[in-house]
Amino acid sequence: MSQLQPAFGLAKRSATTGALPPAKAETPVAKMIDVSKCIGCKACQVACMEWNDLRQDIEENVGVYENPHDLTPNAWTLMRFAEWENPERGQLEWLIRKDGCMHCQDPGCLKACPAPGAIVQYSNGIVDFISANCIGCGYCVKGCPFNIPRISTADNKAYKCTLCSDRVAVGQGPACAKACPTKAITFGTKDDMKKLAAERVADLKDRGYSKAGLYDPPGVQGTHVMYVLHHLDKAPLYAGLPQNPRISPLVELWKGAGKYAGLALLGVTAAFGVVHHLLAGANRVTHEDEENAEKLRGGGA
Amino acid sequence: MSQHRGEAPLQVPRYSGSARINHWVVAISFVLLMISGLALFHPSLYWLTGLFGGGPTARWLHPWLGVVLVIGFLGLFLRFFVANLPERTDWVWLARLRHVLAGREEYLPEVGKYNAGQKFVFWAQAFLVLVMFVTGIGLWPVGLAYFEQLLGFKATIDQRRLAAVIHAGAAVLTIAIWIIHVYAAIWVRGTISAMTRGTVTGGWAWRHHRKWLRKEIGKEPGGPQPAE
Amino acid sequence: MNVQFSRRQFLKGTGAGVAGSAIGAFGFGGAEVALAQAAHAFKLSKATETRNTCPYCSVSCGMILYSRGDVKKGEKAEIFHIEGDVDNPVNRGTLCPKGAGALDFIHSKQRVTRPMHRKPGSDKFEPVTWDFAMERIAKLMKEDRDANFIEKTRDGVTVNRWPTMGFLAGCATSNEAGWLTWKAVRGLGIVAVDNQARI
Amino acid sequence: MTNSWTDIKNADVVLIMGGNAAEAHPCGFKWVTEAKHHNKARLIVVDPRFTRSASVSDFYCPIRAGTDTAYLLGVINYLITNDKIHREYVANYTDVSMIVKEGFSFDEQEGVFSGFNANNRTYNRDTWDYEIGADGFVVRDTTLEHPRSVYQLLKKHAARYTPEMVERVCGAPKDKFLKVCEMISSTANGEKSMTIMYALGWTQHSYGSQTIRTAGMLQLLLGNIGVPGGGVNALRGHSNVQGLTDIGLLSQSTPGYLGQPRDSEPTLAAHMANRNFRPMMQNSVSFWQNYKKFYVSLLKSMYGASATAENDFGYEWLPKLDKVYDTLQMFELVHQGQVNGFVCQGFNPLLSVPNKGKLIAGLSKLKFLVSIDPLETDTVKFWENHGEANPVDPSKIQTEVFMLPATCFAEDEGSFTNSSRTINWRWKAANGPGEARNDIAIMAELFLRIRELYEKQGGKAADPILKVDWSYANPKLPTADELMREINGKALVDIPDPADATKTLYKAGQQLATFGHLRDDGTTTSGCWIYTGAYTERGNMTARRDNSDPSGRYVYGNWGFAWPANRRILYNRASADPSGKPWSERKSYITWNGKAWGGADVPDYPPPLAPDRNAGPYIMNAEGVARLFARKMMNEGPFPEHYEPFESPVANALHPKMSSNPAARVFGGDRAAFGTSKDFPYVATTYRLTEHFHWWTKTNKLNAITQPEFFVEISPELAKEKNISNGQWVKVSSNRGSVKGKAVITKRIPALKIDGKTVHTVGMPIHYGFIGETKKAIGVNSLTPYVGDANTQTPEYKAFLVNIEPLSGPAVS
Repeated sequence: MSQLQPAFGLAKRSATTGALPPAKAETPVAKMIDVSKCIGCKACQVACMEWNDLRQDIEENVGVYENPHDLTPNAWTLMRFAEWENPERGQLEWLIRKDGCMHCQDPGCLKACPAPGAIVQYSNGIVDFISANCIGCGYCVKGCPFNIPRISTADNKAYKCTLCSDRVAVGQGPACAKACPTKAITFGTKDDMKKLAAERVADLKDRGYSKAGLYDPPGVQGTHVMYVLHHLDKAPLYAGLPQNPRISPLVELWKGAGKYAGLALLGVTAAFGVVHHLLAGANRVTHEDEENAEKLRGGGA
Repeated sequence: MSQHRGEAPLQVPRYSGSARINHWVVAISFVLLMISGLALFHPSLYWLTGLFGGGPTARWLHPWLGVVLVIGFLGLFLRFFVANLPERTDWVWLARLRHVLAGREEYLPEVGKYNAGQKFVFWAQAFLVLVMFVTGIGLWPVGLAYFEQLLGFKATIDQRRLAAVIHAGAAVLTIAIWIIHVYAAIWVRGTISAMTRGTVTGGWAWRHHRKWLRKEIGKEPGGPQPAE
Repeated sequence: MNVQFSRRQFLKGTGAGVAGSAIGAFGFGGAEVALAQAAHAFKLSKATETRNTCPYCSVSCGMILYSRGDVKKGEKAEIFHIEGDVDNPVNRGTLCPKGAGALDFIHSKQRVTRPMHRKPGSDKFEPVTWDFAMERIAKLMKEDRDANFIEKTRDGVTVNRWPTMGFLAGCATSNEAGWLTWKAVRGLGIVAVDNQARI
Repeated sequence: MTNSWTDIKNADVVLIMGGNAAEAHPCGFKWVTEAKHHNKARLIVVDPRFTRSASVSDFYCPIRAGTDTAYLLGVINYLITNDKIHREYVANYTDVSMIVKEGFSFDEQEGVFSGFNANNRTYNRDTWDYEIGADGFVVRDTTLEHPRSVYQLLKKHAARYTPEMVERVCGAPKDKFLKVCEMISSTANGEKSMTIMYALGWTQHSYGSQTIRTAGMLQLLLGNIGVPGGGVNALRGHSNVQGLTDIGLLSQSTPGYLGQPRDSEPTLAAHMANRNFRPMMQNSVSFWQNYKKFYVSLLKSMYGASATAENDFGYEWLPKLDKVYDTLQMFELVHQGQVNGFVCQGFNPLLSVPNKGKLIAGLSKLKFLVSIDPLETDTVKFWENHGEANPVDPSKIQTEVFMLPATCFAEDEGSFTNSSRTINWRWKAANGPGEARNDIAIMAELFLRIRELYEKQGGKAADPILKVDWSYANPKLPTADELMREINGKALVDIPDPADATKTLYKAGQQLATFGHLRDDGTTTSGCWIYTGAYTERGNMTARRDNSDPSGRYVYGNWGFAWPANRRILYNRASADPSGKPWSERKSYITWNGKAWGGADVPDYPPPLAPDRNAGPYIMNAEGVARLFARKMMNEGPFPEHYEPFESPVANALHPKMSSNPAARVFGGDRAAFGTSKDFPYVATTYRLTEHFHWWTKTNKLNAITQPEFFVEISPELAKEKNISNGQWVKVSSNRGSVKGKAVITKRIPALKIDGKTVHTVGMPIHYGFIGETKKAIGVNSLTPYVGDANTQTPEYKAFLVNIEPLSGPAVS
């Protein structure tokens, strides 16, 4: 599928050295998930599976509402449920978060990916997996600060939310946003979504959530999937949403400096051999050596 | 040139047939692992996956090659670890590394089957193979699932990330050592026949592993026999 | 005739679907569209749209059924996707998890595709023809009606009821089918008629 | 719903109680989130469980399952004692000033109203009415001081429901209850409005209709009926349960909620004699005076030309009821072996009717069972062994069973009526699978085959069958269009314009535009009078798709057709004050412009009837005003009273001698099956999950993926007490049976303090059975009691007693 190789117009492309031809700057888009409007109905999950023709195996109940129990290659989004007794309000809160790819502006998956063009970032910010180029190594899983991609055991490809790039490409919003009964999920330009979020945050503050805010983490240069949270200061309450996500330093080391240092070390080692050989010449066995050996045998015999 | 007139030089057996097969199994899997690994290590080398028929095959093959290498290396390890146990003279040898590099072996103590450099390669690769194996499992979904079930644990994403970094670092080191190993075999002329024909010349042994030569000659009345 | 109104009237400002969207690619550069489409082809480009109403709860969400083939033109139509109708003032294009999954109802493994009959004491259903089923049911009903129908009470009051037959009407049938059912069951004199209003 | 889904956006306060709209009606619940976002509305949820509705609420107050009447009466008491009622509305639009008959009383010790006969647990309701003056109208005291005025009686009746009593009975902490009262009372002014959304959490009790009445009374006291953003909104279950109820597929009514004839009404005259719609106030409209027009038009639709004035329009042919044949009654008769044949048309009673054991025994006694359904149901396979989920022996069951394949919604055209009475047309997208046929075809063929047998062979009482009008273009397959035209009704002769006799209003055969034009002389037809106007000479109004909102009040009057008369908010005349001006500009809806009523909606009032005529805004009531005092219309009394569920962990705190509803529907044999809190110490409640629809979506893979298996929800306290770990198998048993499920331990089901005693709740979703993609389950109706509401016979699914035990075996990880 080498026709899936064009690097033109893309903002970022995995495992591609050298600068991409400058993309025409397109309007960044974003999906805004207003957790304070979300009722955890899973319409997004069903709409996602329906649109993308995914049918996950039917699991058992294991004492929780998360079904499937985790993201899978066939479940690209998942409602995660957390119960928290808010000491300030004296009320139980059932914090429900739609988990899935955050479409980071600085995507760790893309950084980690070794297969050219298997992960791309369009100029509107959407991070997409191009299955035809994917080799199924799972590096994206390690690169992701949100633990999102999953590798299919059926075809050994990595899968995650595409932000419905197929729908967005024809001017429609993602299937989840379309379905969302309470409009907790909205989709539009990132600027519009930020404005809408500001409106929502003001409303939440009016209702006593003084720490309400927009989750658009700077550690990954912002995301194209954002959350309005009642408790922005306590992101981990929402089923372990990282407070300050960033690409793991280990991944940075691995795919950044490490990559060059490694190649350099190998180069230096090889160069040492060449230089040494030039200077020292071959280490040859001499005639005397052979004679000495013969002598030794004779003596020994 | 180093021969008697019209007479073949003394041939000293160094490696048995099975040892040589074992070595080459490890060597071939190592090279294939190196190529497929490097292909995924840096985008500029991704084209190397073409040698395997594409990225997915390279990705799929790599861990299984690793399994082959680990089993093969275990064989080498069991065969040779006794001969690689450190000796007092190794320190002297190391202290005179300057002379080693200059090829002035007359300044070095007599060496047994392996010199300190060879022992270093042996132990370092043994250690790195172990590290690569363990961390490689962490990067290999199929293998990881198997071992997680077998051992009853669940690797965290951070552990897997750490595994990736260590695997890559260890790979660089192991390749660097491999380069030294290969270079040494080329630089020290007459070495390669040990792994091809199984024998070295007496002169080679006299020059580089005199203590070993003495031992081999002294061992059998009928002359040196292949030994490991 | 059912797709005659602009479907995107509500899009602007409602947040359903794309906020403030225009037709066309959304924030994509030209070549990117080709890549995105090659990677994940937009599956509705050649579909027939039919407007319908969700069969589940009483919100009556508007739905668009996407099919390959147009049944109105006499073609064989296969429904392969369902989405909310953004024109509908109540659901505005949204669907809940039940509605969003209605495709799997249409194609459920449990769909009945031919009349089935279970003989008394049998442990299985056997396929029968419509003709057999209808004839047999009509016969059973007539026999029972003739045996148990009450024309007059002991006091001589005409009551015309058939008390030994029960009929439960499902609440996902149309008003039209419901009306015809009412005429049929009350015409037969069945008194035990109820629906799911209570349960 | 009195109001509409979209109208909820006009609300300032939303009370969700006895329902869980976020889970059961997510797309309707959108209008709550819209009200919160755009109208600064506050959402209150009162529920035994912290539901997904509660998860987005501004305030949640817990309550013990089954004590909602006490809670709401507590709110009413708060409003009256703190003078937080909308005085002008209440004085003018309700019956507060009316004087009740001498002799009416409520015995606070015994817990019964006057006229109770303890021996047979029945009421003589003679005293439950107003005093009628010499002029034939109701006696009133507008000062509200009269001790027998409805206001004083209600005040006294509600006074017992103090916040302390509410806490004792309901387990709702006093401070939380008072906070809810305060939020609710903020709407008692005409400036703001509150809407109430409820569903089966209120109906499925032995006193459910009284709870709903209490909510109606509460809204009247606040002045929240008839106004935008107000109302009492029943969120109905199925897509067309509203329509099928409207269309008369209900034991006791005909299409349009007219009465199905009873034995006591052998003639149309006798039927009418039981229906006195004489106005009780001077000038009141008492719209039901048109009843006979609707009835005769229905009979003309049913029997066509055979219906003549001479034969009472065929009234005699209609079956007469000797009792109400609701679902509970039906299955009681089935269980007694008194029913031989049974048809389930898209219905799965094996799981939806209480006491599965009784159902299996009953179904096994049938001679034949027919299921007309797109899907295999658990009912149609009741005879099939599914291990512990359905442990029957097929060889012992002699019922002959037919499973007929029906098309589904996508494979048929026609209309559904939604919860807010809006009829929406839908179109066919594909043919059904295999040999599936639509319901119309199946019913038509079945009817015609039987009719043919009667024509050929004769038989008992052939006339009622042969006289049914079946003059469709293709009698075997009438079209939906044809049937909707028939439902709407037409003129049978040329009808002159009553305003100008020289003009013709309709030519013979024309579709009628409004039920106002129906006649009682047999010259008009109408299958369902409230649907008249849905298919007129202008075409099929239910297929209209203009979604404009000219008033900006979220009124989509040109979308589909809402009965009656395309009205979107009922009683909307009450949105204006007695003089016809809006209570406030914010809530302006229908006003008097000097000549006529008009505004955002179709007025629920005769348009030219001037305000100074004081006809009263509740034109369907003979009083012209709304009733806080229900007169004789409710079986257990004219005022609501708190009764305990039939299975309750405590005795009634107000009157322990009459703990549960004296008028409830309970059959002798089932009384013995009630358990006590000694053996079954925990309150159980059943409910729906957002991922599933009843017992239907368990056959859909997508829904099965998102909620695959039956489970049992308990609090961490109860789990600890019973040594149950999360995900572990547990057994829940009632006096009628037991079920097995995985434990889900959650803080969302709080333990409550009831009268000083800790009461735990066990929650169970209903959706699981033995057919489908989900894991097999026994069916939670193995536990539920066979007892029904006193007025609607709705089974008591929401509060009963169980015990819970861990089953051995490890918890799943």
